[in-house]
Amino acid sequence: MSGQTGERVIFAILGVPMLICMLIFSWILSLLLTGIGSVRWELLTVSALQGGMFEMIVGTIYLLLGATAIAGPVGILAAIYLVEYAPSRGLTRIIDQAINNLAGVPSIVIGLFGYTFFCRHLRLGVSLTAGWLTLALMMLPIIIRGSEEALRMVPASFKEAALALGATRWKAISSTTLPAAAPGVVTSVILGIARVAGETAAILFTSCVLITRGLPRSPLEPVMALSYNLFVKIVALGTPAQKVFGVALVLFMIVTSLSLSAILLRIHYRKGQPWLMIR
Amino acid sequence: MNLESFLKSLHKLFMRLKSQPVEFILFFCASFSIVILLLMFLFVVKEGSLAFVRLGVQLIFGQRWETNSDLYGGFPLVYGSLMVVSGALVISVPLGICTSIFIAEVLPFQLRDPVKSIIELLASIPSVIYGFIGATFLAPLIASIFELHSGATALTASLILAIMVLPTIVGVSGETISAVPRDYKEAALALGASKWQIIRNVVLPFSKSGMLASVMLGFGRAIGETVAVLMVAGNVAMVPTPPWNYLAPVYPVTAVIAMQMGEAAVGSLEYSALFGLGSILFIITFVVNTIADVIVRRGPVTRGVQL
Amino acid sequence: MHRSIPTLRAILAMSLLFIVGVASGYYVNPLLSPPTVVWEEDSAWRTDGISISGSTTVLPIANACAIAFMNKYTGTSITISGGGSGRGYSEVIDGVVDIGMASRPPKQEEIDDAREKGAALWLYPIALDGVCVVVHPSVNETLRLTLQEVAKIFAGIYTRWSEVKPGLPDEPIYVVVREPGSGTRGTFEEFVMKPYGYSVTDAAHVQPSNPAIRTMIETTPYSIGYIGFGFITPNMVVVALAEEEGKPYIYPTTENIASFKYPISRYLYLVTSTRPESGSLTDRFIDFVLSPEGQEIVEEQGFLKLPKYPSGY
Amino acid sequence: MVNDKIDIRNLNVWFRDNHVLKDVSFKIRENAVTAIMGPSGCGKTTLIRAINRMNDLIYGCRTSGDVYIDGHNIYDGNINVYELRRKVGMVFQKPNPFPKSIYENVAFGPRIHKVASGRELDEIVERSLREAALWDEVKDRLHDNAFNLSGGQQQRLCIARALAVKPEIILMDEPCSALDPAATAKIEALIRRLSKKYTVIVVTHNLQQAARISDFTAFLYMGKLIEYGDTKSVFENPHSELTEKYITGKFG
Repeated sequence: MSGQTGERVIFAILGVPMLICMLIFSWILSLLLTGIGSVRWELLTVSALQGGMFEMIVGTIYLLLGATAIAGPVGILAAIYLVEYAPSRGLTRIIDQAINNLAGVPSIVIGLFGYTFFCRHLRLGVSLTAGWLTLALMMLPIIIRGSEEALRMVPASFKEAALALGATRWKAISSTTLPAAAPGVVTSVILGIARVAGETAAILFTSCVLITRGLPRSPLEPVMALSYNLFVKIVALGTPAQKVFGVALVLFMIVTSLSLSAILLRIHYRKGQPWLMIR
Repeated sequence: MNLESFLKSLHKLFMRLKSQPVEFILFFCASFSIVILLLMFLFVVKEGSLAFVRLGVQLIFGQRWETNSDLYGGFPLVYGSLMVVSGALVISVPLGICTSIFIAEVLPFQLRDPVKSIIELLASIPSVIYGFIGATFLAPLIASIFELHSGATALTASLILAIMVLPTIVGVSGETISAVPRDYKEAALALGASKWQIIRNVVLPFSKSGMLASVMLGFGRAIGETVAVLMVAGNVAMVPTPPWNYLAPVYPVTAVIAMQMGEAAVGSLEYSALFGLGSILFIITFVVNTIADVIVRRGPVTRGVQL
Repeated sequence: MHRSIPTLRAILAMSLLFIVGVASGYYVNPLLSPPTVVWEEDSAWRTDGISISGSTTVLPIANACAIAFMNKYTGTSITISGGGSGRGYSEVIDGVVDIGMASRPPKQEEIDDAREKGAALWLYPIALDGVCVVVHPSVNETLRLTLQEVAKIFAGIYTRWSEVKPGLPDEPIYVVVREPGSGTRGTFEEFVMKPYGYSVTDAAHVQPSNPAIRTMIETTPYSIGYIGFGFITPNMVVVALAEEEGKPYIYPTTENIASFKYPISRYLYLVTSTRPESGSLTDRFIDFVLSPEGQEIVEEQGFLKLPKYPSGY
Repeated sequence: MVNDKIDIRNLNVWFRDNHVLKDVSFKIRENAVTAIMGPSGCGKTTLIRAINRMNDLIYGCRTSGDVYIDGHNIYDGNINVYELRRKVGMVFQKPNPFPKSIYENVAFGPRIHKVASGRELDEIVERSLREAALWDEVKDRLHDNAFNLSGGQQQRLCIARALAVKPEIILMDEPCSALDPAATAKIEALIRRLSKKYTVIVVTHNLQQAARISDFTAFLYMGKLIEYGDTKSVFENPHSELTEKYITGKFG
């Protein structure tokens, strides 16, 4: 019995860190929730010129939609190549390595690159397009990794069955493997969006402005975004925290609901795919 | 692989791609990452070349960073980065690894998914929100605990960073723990091993390389973190006195880039020095990621390696 | 298994969503601005747009002015982003923005760069930034210090007043400063601390605003601090400063700050690359900042308004 | 004198909504080999995993009923599960040595239970390997990696590993299904030999094997115990029609 008491002590020691993690999370949540009362929600639909944040919310959504439209297809197709086509292990290995490294590049460096390459070299200027491209670079590795995982989880027998019936390779993949992997692929895309939704450093130099009138009229105009606004107001303008609480909270809610939906989607679909239960 | 056979396989690949348009498109998408990575390195280093040429090692080892007098010595900045990151890792590595073990091996099944999800959510909170929380809640707390005038210190930055890299460490080491083959665990269980004995004798030896990789990845994430650090580190470009004084402000590399990029006139020495710092950062994270990658690959996948 | 490619469908849906989003932007945009009024004297600037970037010190002024301006002239669009003085100059020279913001005069390289690219830099001072060193009357009724002495006090090298100058009380110095990140502190440190390589002592007492510093200095014997010019009261002693030993000691007055005789003073500028065309939006906006209404905003943001509106530019 | 070692009473096991074992009750004789046979999916493995409570570790598994070993109910709240598993050794379908040396594999159990060290441990290792009929083959390379052994040797190593903690009961879950006939024969001989000292329970779907090695045979079908008795009578003279059909190869 003394062995079991010792074990309990060890588990308590191991468990305390987990409790600390949970505490940190609830602490952050409670901090943000305490400010909820002081936020005036009608500001959501009021223009920034009247002190609202309508353009920032829509601007953030613009940035995310555009980046997804670029990184989504490229990422998914890349994942399909890596899982289903990639011929030599050496090449796959190099691409794999590149994706891992791309995922590890600090966002500030991506921002620097975006500024010199998209804004200056490609002459896009500080614009929505430059922001899309920069954010797409950040989303890409997440989408590729997630989609790859989803595709790998689909048993090869699905595809082989279609091949045996005389389907071409692409036809076989697109009619069997892809539908089965679709939930995982969509999850990875949402995760990618969530990852860049609150991104500041990458769009700091490439696509955001503090104030302008209305929404961008063309993809070559700059945009207002929640994260940038929060950052500049606190760091450069020294605005007291209470005044930007609303922005912080809206940003938090957008990002958290995105990633929460991705997590729930994943849990839901793992339960719904019987071949994933076999280990 | 020698060059000739590499070229041969490359040629074969191209022949295949030519005959199959679908495959060609897919290949193009897949190789996109390599192209981007190369471009990134090329352009960041190119913009930094002026500083490398004019300042040389001074950019890394110079003691003073003073824009007004055109002095760009990155040492205090690099030191600040390393200080903040090591502080963060000292806090988050034990926390993260214990948590991942606890979740995978001890926590009741029903609780695993919710707990993992919550930790994953921590990862997705934007860094500007972390900065906001750090600046508005944590810094005053630190100030009052240690009776400082300002809570913007290396310690505050380390704490915030620790929270930010925790999910990375928990996630990656959790993955390697769940990759421990069930066979081994069952064999040990059948011998009457207790849960703790299984953790110590089976799980830990098996997943230690994965855990090391998670620490490396955590390091990579932490050293690249910008906005949150900038908002809480105090941003004073000096090595604290004494050098281990965590209650002094520091000015990490990423914060300098984010703060001064706007100031710098394009093409000036300052501009180039910032890109120089950027390429140093790029190289550091590249090396760390590659090491982590190698560790992961060498890790638990191969059966029959002496543990 | 005849479900056709949901991934492709998802991509299509995403792009569709994107198009709908952008299209709705076009739809919503006009709703954001009130209906266009037919102006009596209609001129092009009323529906024009300009962009501004540069110094973060000037940013709050420009931001507040732009919001006020756009609310007044509802057809105009002014885009502002931060950066820094360097960014302001370079983007004005390159023609990326219409107006730059700067908290310092241009450096020689910037002037050269402008000449090379055929731009003439036009500087419009829009506000003054002067930082006054003040002490509690218990120190002395009049106090004259060199910048180096001030720096040593704030760096904590002098800890008692008697060490600074003979005749001052043998009491510990109570140093009050602003929080890091404050523009006032930035200016002070740039002019006083940085040239000597000092940094503010850990023993300094940090106060979050000009009024807080005012109260602190007024109520604490043997205290020293710095404060925006507009916040000086008779209950404190303003220190005369000399750039170095042997140079004259200068009191911060409007004239001395405006003429830069007082060592811790600077203009904040708006910069254009050519003289703006009269009646253009650029011209109108600069006029607005310099108008009494604009100068009111300058003061609200904690800076000194210009002594008299410069007309010679 | 013959004793009943294990007494299973009204054992039911569910995996989520799946009722895997239905009301199984029987007694297992001490120092004998009991074979459990039946078609795949009938609950054989679940049954033996219930005897050392390995099912506890599977998410969604519920158990009701009692299992008595030497008169103690192992599903009692205050039983020490680790002690139980030490007393009830287990050998798995696929050989699963740890990725360590041969010596370390066998020493693993004694080490974690801290019953021996040094010379004493060496002796335990030697004794266990001898008992598992592996000593002569490996005595010169005890510190080689266990993966260098052949499949049959690996399985015997796993048996030696189980023996090293001095169990009273040994559960074997189709121990020969991954082995070739020669290795199988060795293991079968070993099982016969072990039954002199240990209570052995072997799961198998191989009828001949059950007939060859066991003293008693239980036949499971769809989670129910159809027939149980001494091997001879079960094979020659089955009570149930189902058993007869199975033995004569009509299904399964």
